[in-house]
Amino acid sequence: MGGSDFYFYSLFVDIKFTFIKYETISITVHISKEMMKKTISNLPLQVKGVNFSYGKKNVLRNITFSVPHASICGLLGPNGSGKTTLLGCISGIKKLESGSIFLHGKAVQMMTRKEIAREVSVVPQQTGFIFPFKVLDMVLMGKAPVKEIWETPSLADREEALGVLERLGIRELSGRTFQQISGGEKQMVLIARSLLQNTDIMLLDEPTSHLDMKNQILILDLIKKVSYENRITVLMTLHDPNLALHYCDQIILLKNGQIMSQGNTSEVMQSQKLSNVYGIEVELGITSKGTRVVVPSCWR
Amino acid sequence: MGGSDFYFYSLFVDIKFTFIKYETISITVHISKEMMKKTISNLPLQVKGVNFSYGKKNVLRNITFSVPHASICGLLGPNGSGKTTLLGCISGIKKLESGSIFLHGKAVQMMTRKEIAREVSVVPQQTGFIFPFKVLDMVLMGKAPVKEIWETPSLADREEALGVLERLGIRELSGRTFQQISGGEKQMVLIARSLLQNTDIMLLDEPTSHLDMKNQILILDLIKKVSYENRITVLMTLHDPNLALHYCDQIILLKNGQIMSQGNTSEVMQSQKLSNVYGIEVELGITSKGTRVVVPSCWR
Amino acid sequence: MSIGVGLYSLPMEVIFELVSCKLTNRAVPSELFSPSVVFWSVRLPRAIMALLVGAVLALAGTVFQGVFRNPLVSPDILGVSAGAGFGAGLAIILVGRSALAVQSMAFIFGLAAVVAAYQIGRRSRSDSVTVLVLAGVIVTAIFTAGLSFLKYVADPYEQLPAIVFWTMGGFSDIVWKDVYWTLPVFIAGTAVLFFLRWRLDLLSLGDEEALTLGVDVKKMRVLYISASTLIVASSISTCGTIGWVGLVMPHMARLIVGPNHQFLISFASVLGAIFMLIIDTLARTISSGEIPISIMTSVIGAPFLAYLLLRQEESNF
Amino acid sequence: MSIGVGLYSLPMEVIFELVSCKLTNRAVPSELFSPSVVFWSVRLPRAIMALLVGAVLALAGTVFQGVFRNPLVSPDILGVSAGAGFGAGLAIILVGRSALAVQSMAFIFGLAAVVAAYQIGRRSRSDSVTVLVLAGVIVTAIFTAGLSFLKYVADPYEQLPAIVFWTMGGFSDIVWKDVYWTLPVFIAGTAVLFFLRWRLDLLSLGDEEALTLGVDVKKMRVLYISASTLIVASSISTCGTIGWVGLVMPHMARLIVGPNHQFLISFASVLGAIFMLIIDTLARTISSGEIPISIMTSVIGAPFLAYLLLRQEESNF
Amino acid sequence: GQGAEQTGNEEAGEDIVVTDGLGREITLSQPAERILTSYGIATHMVFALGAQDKIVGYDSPSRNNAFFNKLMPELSNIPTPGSPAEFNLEEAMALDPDLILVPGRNMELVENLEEKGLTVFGVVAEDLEQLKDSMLNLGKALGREETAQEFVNYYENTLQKVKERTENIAEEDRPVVYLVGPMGLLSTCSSEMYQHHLIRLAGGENAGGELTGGWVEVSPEHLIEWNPDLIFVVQYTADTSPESIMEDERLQGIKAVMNKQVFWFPSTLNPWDYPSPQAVLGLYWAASKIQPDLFNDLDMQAEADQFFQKFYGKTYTELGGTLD
Ligand SMILES: Nc1ncnc2c1ncn2[C@@H]1O[C@H](COP(=O)(O)OP(=O)(O)OP(=O)(O)O)[C@@H](O)[C@H]1O
Ligand SMILES: Nc1ncnc2c1ncn2[C@@H]1O[C@H](COP(=O)(O)OP(=O)(O)OP(=O)(O)O)[C@@H](O)[C@H]1O
Ligand SMILES: [Mg+2]
Ligand SMILES: [Mg+2]
Repeated sequence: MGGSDFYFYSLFVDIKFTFIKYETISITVHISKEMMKKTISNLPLQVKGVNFSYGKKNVLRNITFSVPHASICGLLGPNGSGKTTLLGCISGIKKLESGSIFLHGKAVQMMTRKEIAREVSVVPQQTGFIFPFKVLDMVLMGKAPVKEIWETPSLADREEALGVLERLGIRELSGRTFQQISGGEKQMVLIARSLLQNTDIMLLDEPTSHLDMKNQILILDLIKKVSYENRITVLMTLHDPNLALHYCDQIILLKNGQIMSQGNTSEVMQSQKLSNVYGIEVELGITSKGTRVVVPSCWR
Repeated sequence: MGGSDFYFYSLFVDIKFTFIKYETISITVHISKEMMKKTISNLPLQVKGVNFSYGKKNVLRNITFSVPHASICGLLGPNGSGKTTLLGCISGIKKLESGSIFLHGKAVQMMTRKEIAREVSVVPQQTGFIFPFKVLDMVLMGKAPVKEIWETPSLADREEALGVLERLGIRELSGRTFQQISGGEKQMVLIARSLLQNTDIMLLDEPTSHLDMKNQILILDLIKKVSYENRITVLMTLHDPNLALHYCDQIILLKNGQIMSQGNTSEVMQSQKLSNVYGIEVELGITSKGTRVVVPSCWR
Repeated sequence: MSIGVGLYSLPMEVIFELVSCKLTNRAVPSELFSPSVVFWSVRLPRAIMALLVGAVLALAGTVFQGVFRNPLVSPDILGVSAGAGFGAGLAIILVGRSALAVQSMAFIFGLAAVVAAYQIGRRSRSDSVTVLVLAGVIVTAIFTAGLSFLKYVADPYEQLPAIVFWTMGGFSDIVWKDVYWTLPVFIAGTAVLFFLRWRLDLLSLGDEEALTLGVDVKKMRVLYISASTLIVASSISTCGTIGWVGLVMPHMARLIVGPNHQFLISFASVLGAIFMLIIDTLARTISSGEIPISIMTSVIGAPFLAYLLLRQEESNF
Repeated sequence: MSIGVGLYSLPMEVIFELVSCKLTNRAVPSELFSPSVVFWSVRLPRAIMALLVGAVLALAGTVFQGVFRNPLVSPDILGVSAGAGFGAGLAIILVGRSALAVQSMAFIFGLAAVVAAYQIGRRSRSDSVTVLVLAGVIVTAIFTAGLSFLKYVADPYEQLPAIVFWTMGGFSDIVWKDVYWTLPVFIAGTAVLFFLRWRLDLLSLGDEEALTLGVDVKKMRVLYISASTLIVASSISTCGTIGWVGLVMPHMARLIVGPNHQFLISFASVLGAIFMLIIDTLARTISSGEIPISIMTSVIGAPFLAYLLLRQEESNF
Repeated sequence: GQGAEQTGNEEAGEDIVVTDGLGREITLSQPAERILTSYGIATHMVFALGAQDKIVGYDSPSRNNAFFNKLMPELSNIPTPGSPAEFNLEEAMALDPDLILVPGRNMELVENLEEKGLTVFGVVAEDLEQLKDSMLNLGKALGREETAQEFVNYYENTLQKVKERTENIAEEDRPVVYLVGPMGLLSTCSSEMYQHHLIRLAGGENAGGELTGGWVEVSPEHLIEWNPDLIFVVQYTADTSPESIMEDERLQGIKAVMNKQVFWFPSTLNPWDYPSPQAVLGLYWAASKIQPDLFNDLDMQAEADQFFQKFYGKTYTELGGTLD
């Protein structure tokens, strides 16, 4: 396995480097080294024993999971269960309290921002802006990680960005300013940026919120297609269990910062487990035309 | 009909006043006067021939509808169809190009900000903040319209606000700052503020976005209950047709700034109409346990 | 208390005696004539003015930062200082050195500058606070240039020094008359701002959201700006431009009690008043020869702000 | 061109003659000796310096407003002017009137002030740009107070005027030496900023979003601040503090070409350079004495900004 | 300090009545014994009148003045309650002065001090006439009438002498003089300044004579165009010296530089170019530089020594003063 060798080598180099520069943290590195022996693999995303707190408030507790290559993993859980925080940890924005996260076998903590951004693209839950950038400029920013620090987007990049907008059916928005489009349109633009970033791993925080039914399907179909064709691994939070049911290969159920259940979609999406996590009665049904749906029991 | 008399009287006064002060617009007023003869009624919300443009971009075209007393009306439509803009027009934030909007028979254009805010509360689609206010302070702001300009919230108001938070199950957030809570929690807080505002009409822009299943149901159940018990009229945009199906009495389907269909939920929520509006095949199904659901056909 | 300290030593018992004389309407014993003057005519009006000016500048700064939703805004962002300076310069050149004329012209031009800025801002297509602030920058620039021009044409021996004196802020010249004339304005403006304090929370949410909560954003903005400008203009026209306090006190207050304007407004005023009194007391006590008030504000205020910044438990920004 | 106009009349044919003499290495005819000095040693370095300073101040202002995501920020928000002023004052008092010493000390202290501000900001728990700006306010206050103190202890006849003179900005005294010494710094700093211009778009999105797009926010911030501070400090140490340009030019540029830093950076520099050259040409031409540059910037710049503000088609803020 | 009114009633006959620079009449029951000055020129006057031992407080800018300190080493222990810009009222009152000398242009301060029952003398000495008046009145108030009279006589003699010789010089015979002001090479005096009149009086033509305002900034182009015959550099200038001017490549074509006519304006002890008691020496010096032929009988060093001996008790040379 050439790939694995390469990673091993690069890790080795990293560790030597670490020994020289940061002697005090050599113990931590030792442990990781032990673990790496086993974990060095092609698994795109591995999360091991992650804990995280805001101040004294413990938000993630001993989170351990991994996402297989080119699969779509849904992260479900009630509000405030720690989904956004977990995505923040994976993309290296939040500093872990303990545990470690590996992207293709490389520890996030040891990667530069740019290395991370070449591996992982993020669609955030919320954004706020000062300057009224044009939509096209916003999307083009997805090219930043693959550019040298002094480069600017090329004409080819512009074409590519317009192509992505085209695929999402919002090419006509390209010249508008980001402040002057509707909520759903903003969401589409952020997804377009993430697609342009063209990473092996995509993290999406409620990508379908603010989207209409058609766009929800368009986006999720596209993600599924991209994931399959380009071998991209997707981890996304969702609130609609129906979407999870129809688009995810894997599901992780989070509650109070702990994983309640994880596995293949069919295993996890069971009424008992969902009811447990959300605290309401949920049932899986099937319509007369054969579509599987998840509905709260109270709607009966 | 005492109520209607009262409104007639107050309109009359308004018009006389208008004649004196703004002679140039007396024609417009005349027309409204004609219309009012018919429209003066207890209808809480009437929208008549509304047009709106951003610059040259026409966004709302000849929108006319009314919402009956104490009913819940869903506003559905694709992204960018003009839902948020329409809500902005109703709450008086956006100035109409033509047409008029009446709240309990009073034209919005002639009401002060405070009068409007006593009639209508709004849950916005998006918010952005500078100062890190506490959640409780955010909620208390809902009391502003009923306070004199120099008043501050009283202890009783605090109790009331805490009560609302309690009802939404987020009382423990009251002392946290708004920036430091999760996306769904923010949404809950904004809804709490709107509930505290305690108006006859509630406008909600995607109230369920960012909410988990339990909270979606909690909120919509609560709105339904409030609407029924306190005779409150609700107009809300939704992207999930299932929620519309289960919680709305009336539905308005918007597309490209035009109303495609409106009426009782059962009339409007038909696969043909929905497919038309969203541009994808949609079907209405029923699960084996008897729950009606709307699903895209492609999920079959 | 601050009125006890100073280079002219006034022991507490003397102050006591002086106050009791005043209260009982007794004549002051002749050996206490000088102390009496120092106490009643020098130290007391000065201390009162320092308290007042500190309070109103901090108050106005807090209000402006809330209204403009920008932590870098200070009360003279809309040009009130520049306008007042120009007015004072004009009065000195045209009318002469009459204190009344200078103060009134400073006051009037201070207000005029803000009105001008507001009118420019209002006429712009995008009616945002940033535009308003830029309008303030424009007006400030024009009036500052105007003042420079006045300095240029002023008589270098008589008028120029008078203009320069005027623009340097300080309390050393304060007499009762100044207190009498500013007090009503201060009280009126402060009362307005105090009563409207809660609405500032709403306004700082953003225009659209404030509108849906029943706040007439434009009207309120005008109200806040007018009341603040009134008190700042009146402060400037008597004590000159005292920088820093209006910018920094709101931050100190916010670091201590948080951003809720309901409490912030009062707290910032009190903090500003105390700060200014301490500063002024030190300024007139520490050295022989007055240390300019601006040095003192920085020397005392900067470390204090740094301390608050470094100490803060959670992010207040 | 601006070099043709001035009090000392230099007709175009004379300039032509002078340039051709230079190019062909001919000796200047003796009747053209004075024009030659005026052209080569007075007017040319001055015009070049005005262009350079205008460009770098506008550039630095644009960068700072992007980095701090605040339209009210100007390049000296982190204390570079105050630091430079203090450094210059210190040099004048300790070393004497050596231009080299004064310029170097100004430069060094300008940088030191920014480093200090950055260190304070970094040490605060909430590592936001607002905190950094407040740290800048602190440092500015301390160095300004320091300068006032230096003025206080300075010899009123020898050192004080030198200090005051130094703090007033202007191009009247520019000689080639100044151009030679600032040019490398300007080129280096400008090149860095120009090459990093696109990342500024990313940085201005906000810290978290920039991070996920692969921008090492802290490192980039340090880079931007360092490069900008370098050029501003070097500009200040030769031409004194020239206000307004750094704050206002970015807005003018943004009103014309929009907020995209890819274009904004270059456009703002060019606009700043042209603006400054016009201003300086007017300042030395219009009246019999030199009009202070600050008056001219305001008189010309303020109406222009107002025009742009009122004209804007769509909201740029 | 007893208020003036109280003493006014007692023995009206012995009252001293003087007029200050603002034209106000000031009544003192006896020569002032405790004086406070808040103005450098006034401090100078007090020294010239030999009344420095009466100073109980003086202006803070004079604190570091080497000349004053040499004449009166104990000066550094005397408080400095103010400057023309900042004035500590309380400290002033605490010092209990009989007479306060303030700049006459600060009307507000004058009024303010009087309100507190203090006796105030507003000093206005922007030209030599006012200087003489002020010296006379101040002399009276300080009980130094004789010295004041002597001083005025010396002044009038000198002025007379210079005027006689220079009055009738034709405009075209007046050398152009450029005076380098406090803000460095490119600042000079306008026609509204004392220095302008000084140059005229000394038989020269002020290069910046058509300018208005105080100290004015000019550009090097002006300087080259004016092409002055002489350049005087005031002692208190920034960043400039005759040497630096001689080396300045931009000025190489100027007559003053070519003929090496660039000088410090004396003196090294105190500037003589503005209206202070020693200003008369400045006039002499300037005349001897501008019109050397007309004043070849003048021994500047001797004149200065004599003047200082007379009014300060030590010769100029003894005090360490030089003329370049
Ligand atoms: N400030 C603005 N300036 C110009 N055009 C705007 C502005 N805001 C929205 N639009 C445009 O107006 C149309 C309607 O926008 P609106 O926000 O009302 O849509 P919406 O139905 O709420 O969509 P969504 O479901 O995505 O929230 C869209 O095409 C949008 O691009
Ligand atoms: N900046 C912060 N400081 C302190 N606590 C925070 C902060 N952000 C989030 N929290 C808390 O951490 C917990 C997890 O938040 P997180 O945003 O990860 O939830 P989430 O699962 O994404 O929820 P949602 O579905 O509502 O988006 C919540 O209880 C929230 O209140
Ligand atoms: Mg979340
Ligand atoms: Mg919307």
